[in-house]
Amino acid sequence: MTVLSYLKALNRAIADEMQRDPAVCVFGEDVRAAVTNVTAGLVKRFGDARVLDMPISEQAFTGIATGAAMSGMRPLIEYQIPALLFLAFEQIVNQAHKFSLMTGGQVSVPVTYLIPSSGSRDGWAGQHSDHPYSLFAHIGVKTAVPATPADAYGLLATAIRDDDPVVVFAPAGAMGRREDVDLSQLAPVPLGVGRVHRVGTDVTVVAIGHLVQAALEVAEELAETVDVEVFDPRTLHPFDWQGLAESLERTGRLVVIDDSNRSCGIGGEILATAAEEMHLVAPPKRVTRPDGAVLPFAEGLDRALQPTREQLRTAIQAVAKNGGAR
Amino acid sequence: MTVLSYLKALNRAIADEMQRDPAVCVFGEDVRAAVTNVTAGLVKRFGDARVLDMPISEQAFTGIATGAAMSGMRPLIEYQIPALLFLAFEQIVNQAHKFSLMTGGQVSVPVTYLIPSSGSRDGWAGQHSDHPYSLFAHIGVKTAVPATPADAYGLLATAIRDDDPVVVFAPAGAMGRREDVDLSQLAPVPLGVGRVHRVGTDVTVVAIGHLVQAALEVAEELAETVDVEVFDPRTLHPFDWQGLAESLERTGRLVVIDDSNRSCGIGGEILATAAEEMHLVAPPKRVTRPDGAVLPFAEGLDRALQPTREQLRTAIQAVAKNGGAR
Amino acid sequence: MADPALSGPASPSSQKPDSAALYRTVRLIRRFEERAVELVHDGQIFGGIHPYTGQEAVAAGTCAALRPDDLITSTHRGHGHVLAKGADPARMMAEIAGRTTGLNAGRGGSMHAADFGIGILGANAIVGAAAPIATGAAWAARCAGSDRVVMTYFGDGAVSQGVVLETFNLAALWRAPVVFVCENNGFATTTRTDDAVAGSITGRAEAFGIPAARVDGMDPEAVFAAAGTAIARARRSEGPTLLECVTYRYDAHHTWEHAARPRYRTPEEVDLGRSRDPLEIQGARLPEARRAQIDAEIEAVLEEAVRFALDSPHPDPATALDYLYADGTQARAGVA
Amino acid sequence: MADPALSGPASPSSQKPDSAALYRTVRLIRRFEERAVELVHDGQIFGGIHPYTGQEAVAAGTCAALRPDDLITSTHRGHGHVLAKGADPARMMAEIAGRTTGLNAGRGGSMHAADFGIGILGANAIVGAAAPIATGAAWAARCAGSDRVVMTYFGDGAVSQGVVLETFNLAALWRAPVVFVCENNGFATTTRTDDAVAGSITGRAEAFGIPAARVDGMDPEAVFAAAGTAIARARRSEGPTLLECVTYRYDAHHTWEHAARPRYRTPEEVDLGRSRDPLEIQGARLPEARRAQIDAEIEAVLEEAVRFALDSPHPDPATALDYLYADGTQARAGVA
Ligand SMILES: Cc1ncc(C[n+]2csc(CCOP(=O)(O)OP(=O)(O)O)c2C)c(N)n1
Ligand SMILES: Cc1ncc(C[n+]2csc(CCOP(=O)(O)OP(=O)(O)O)c2C)c(N)n1
Ligand SMILES: [Mg+2]
Ligand SMILES: [Mg+2]
Repeated sequence: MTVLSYLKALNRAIADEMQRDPAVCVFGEDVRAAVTNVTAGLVKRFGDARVLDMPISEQAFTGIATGAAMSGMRPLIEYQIPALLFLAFEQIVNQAHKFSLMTGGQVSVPVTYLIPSSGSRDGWAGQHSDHPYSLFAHIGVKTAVPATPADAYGLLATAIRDDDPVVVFAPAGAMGRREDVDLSQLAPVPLGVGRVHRVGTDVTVVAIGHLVQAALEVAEELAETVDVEVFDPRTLHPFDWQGLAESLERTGRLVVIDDSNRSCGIGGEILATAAEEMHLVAPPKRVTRPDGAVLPFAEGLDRALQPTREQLRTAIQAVAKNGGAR
Repeated sequence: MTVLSYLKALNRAIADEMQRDPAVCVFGEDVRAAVTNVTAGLVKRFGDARVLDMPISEQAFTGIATGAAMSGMRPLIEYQIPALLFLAFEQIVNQAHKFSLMTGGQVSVPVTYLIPSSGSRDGWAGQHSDHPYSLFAHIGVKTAVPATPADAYGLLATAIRDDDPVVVFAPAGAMGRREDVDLSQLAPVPLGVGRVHRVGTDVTVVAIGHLVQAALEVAEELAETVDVEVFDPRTLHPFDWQGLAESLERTGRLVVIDDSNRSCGIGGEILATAAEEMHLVAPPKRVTRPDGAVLPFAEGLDRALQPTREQLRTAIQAVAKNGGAR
Repeated sequence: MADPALSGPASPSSQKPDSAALYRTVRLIRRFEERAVELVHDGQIFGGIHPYTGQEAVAAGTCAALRPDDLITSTHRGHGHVLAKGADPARMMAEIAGRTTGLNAGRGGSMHAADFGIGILGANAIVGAAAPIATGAAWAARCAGSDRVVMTYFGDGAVSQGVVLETFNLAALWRAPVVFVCENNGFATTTRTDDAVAGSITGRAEAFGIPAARVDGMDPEAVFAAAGTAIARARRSEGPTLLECVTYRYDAHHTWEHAARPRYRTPEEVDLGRSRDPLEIQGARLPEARRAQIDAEIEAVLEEAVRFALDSPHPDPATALDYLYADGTQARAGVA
Repeated sequence: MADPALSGPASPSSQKPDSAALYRTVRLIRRFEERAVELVHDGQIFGGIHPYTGQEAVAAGTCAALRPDDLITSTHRGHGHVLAKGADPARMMAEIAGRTTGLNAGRGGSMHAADFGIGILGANAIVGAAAPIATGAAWAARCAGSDRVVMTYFGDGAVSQGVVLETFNLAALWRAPVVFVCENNGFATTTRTDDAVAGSITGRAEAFGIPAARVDGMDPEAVFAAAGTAIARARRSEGPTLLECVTYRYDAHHTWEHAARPRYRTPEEVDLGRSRDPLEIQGARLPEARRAQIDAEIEAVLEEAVRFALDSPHPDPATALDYLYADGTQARAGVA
């Protein structure tokens, strides 16, 4: 067993895929110097024809990746900041996402968009702290938010191999995670298949990205009184609705913790789908950022707008039978 | 009483606000020639210093509006196509929306973004047929989707007077609506206040934009067996949660019809909030576009991906007591 | 400040123009557009089209200078490019009529017609958006060891779109084998080029070190010559070129104008613009009989194209989500 | 091809430089940044900063040429501009330390410092994004009948950002009273200007008919002179100007580099870059005693600024959503 960090897992997935398939290449700002560390060592190993530093032209290089992908390449784009997706939004949601259908299936666009350190990255303030994965789930671009190093490896590898555009959000809050893994067992993780991190019978907690860890910790804290199941969908689109339904079949109670804005976020989608189609014996709850949240700079303010363990604990207790008392 | 069309109501709201306040100005492509007709007559009446034709530079002119708004102007931007919001996305969601909080309240950004003919406009295919209002509700930009001529007038007037950025989506499916109004009674409509178009006791149907009309027609068709209340939130953010709660207090049953993509759309948000906080005696339902929908060109395919009256009828019957049988 | 090398005759590497073939293409596009406008008026084309009439010399001249394995991207006003690159007029007509036999199986329509099999990477409904896509395809072609060239079309309106200018920079830095063809037809919808473009169109490319030439976009052979030089340069991996083809849009910005009639140019101005006609310019280069023969051929082709299109089936609404994901991932329907 | 008129002496309308005042500003910024970096290392500044060290001549020279009622927008590397425009160093320090007494009440931090009362429309964390905002403010000022000028700063990296190039076009078309100040410090993070910019920076503005000059960005008085000419032109409603101020970033791109130490320039190169120092260049223009007096004053100002900042209260987490909407619209909390 080796200790694998989340960051290193991303790096390893890219390197393994570049090794496996010469069509895989990396685009991004400062990817040769690897300022985010995600692309460390790649230019040395694969050469600068496959690891390309870009000028600060997010729209153009996103579109260039689309054109290259239509022509046999498999570009992975690293965006240094989640908000850069907003600059490239048209090229992703209106171009790359739509080409397959619009051309009647003549072409596919295998591009991976990777956002290391999505969400609050401690002191980067209003324009650098968004966690905009729900936007892509709404548009229907395949969207992954890995929670663990092994899943980071597996989902990123799958994203690169996938024939459609896939956005991979690596939450800032997960980048530091480490886990013991058998490196030879690292493998692609399919999109649309969730993971039950903890089996429980009383309440299903769906946690997104770095909040899986928080959910597991809270579940342990409450273990005496409430038996919490922790479900990580891993990908937001496609979503493992069947996995969620099975969990709710057992528990009938649902809490979601999601570090994106409340209105029209994935937290709401999960509640809505559960309310529409699944077994619920009590009103569900979600713990999210507020509506329209802009993260203020000061540490205490930044923290105050992100979902907390405390809020999760309260929500679980509110949803559990008899308020979680035994 | 005068017959007022939805299109003319938008035009009138802009003209009245320009008349009332010299700070109001209009930016857009071909707004002088008024190719969408929304700005017809404005350049003649108010001069070309206040009605400005833009080069095809959506990012720049959106940012220019922000800067002008910070300096005392109240620009209204017309975007010819919903997808142009994707080009200006960073400037709207990461700049205009965030300046008030980021500056500690030093400045406000009173810009109105108007999208005439949002949604499918018959044969404009994949890149011109989106209805992306849910994205703005998620981000927290104030978002209005008027359903009637009087509301189009009132919400657009309010948006122009509002001190924050407001996006106004005028659905293609509503642009042709007409109604008898007393012109002297036209007035601003507050954001965050819904409207009960039809009072009913059995099922609350929340309909967005042009689908209000569809909901009213279906309600009449079903009147013999189900007494449907039709609730139009009018603005998606802020949302009239209290108005919805009051309606559900009476009916306890909910169906939403929403012409945006299913996952993380406003339809889901309404179901989620109702399930979390409101009185529901049966599982709610929504009728939306499919997940990730890209509207294909051919008429039959385009229609097949938009919510229909037929689907709404079935959903109401499924949600109603005894399947809507009396 | 146009590069004189580019205004001169085509480089030796390019062939002599085939005058008859150029005329044939111009004629095909002209008649295709006229027939398509009729179909719009007859209610056979959902949503209307942006007619290319008047600009045919650009598509004909540039595409004639390409090799069959070269690639193009096109615009909202794309029928001309797609036909000139060799798409089957019948399948193109079927596409804009929304039939299953269309190039895109009726999923794309007028603004998205594509035929990847013959190097047509798609028209595009967003002004300027195809420029980086073309540049990415060009870069990928070179990575694959090919000497293919990509030609990307856009209007005068697109030179104020950020993504196009960003793309100029990247294409220049990478010496991408791409040719930027700007069709300056005097207007972006109702907005005059001069009111929207500070400086010059060629100057915008030159600022990035991209050679640029202003070309008579009404003369197919002049376009062919300039395109030949630009293509040869790209093929030698010397980098991109911009051609500003000065032309004139004869018809409406879009067929909705036929009813709405916005006023932004006078009838006199339109007459003046139409006084130079690529069809006549090129037609005059052929013997009368040859021209008549081609005209007759084209009529037959279009007769057949319209028949084929209108006889073809409409797609089944149950298939509306087909092709959404390349791997067949199923999207949830709009109702549970 | 820089415009010779702009490289020459400042127009008669601009004043003579006040050498001591320029030195004072350079010194203030230098020491502010050094103190701020210390506070970052001490864990007093959440998230770190992009130090402006080495580039002080640009902020000092340009802002000295502005009138107090003129406006600026700034960048992620914005402390220098904000201080040079006249912000209170104590409230600026409090802002980057996230205190309630900060310019933005602790909501903005290093990358968003703003002081609308004295014409600072905000630093901006997105490269290039402030250029149109500045241009809009300039246009609005002219609409209001004022002759205010807006100066907008950005780096060499920003000239490849679409929105900046789109803005050049609009500013030129409208002759907006805006001055574009490009600080070419040789790098965008780790990427060399030459590797990212095809053509030249001045050429990108000139393509839109905007006069541009390359200026010695290490010399406050050279910058002042060039800025004076550009400002005077803008004030006369003759339109925008671009100044490329050639400078050098002495310190890290961002303080994270102090730990991460990515290799993208050699120590020798850094030494060479630091061999011309705006502090020394401007300092040499003053009598030694005057210089020492200013230095002492600045030390006192900064001592007080740091004390003020660190003594100020942290904002109450319960107020985290304050100012989200201008009209006080209440956002729903993250838990019901
Ligand atoms: C980015 C973008 N903005 C606006 C539009 C709406 N629109 C469609 S065509 C057009 C004019 C384009 O002018 P030009 O590029 O000169 O091409 P032309 O129509 O003259 O062929 C506009 C504004 C669009 N499709 N895309
Ligand atoms: C549009 C955008 N892309 C990328 C980034 C990440 N980023 C922050 S600063 C920077 C480099 C900017 O270089 P330059 O414009 O030369 O300014 P400098 O840092 O040298 O002052 C980058 C890439 C960003 N903030 N905005
Ligand atoms: Mg044009
Ligand atoms: Mg720089």
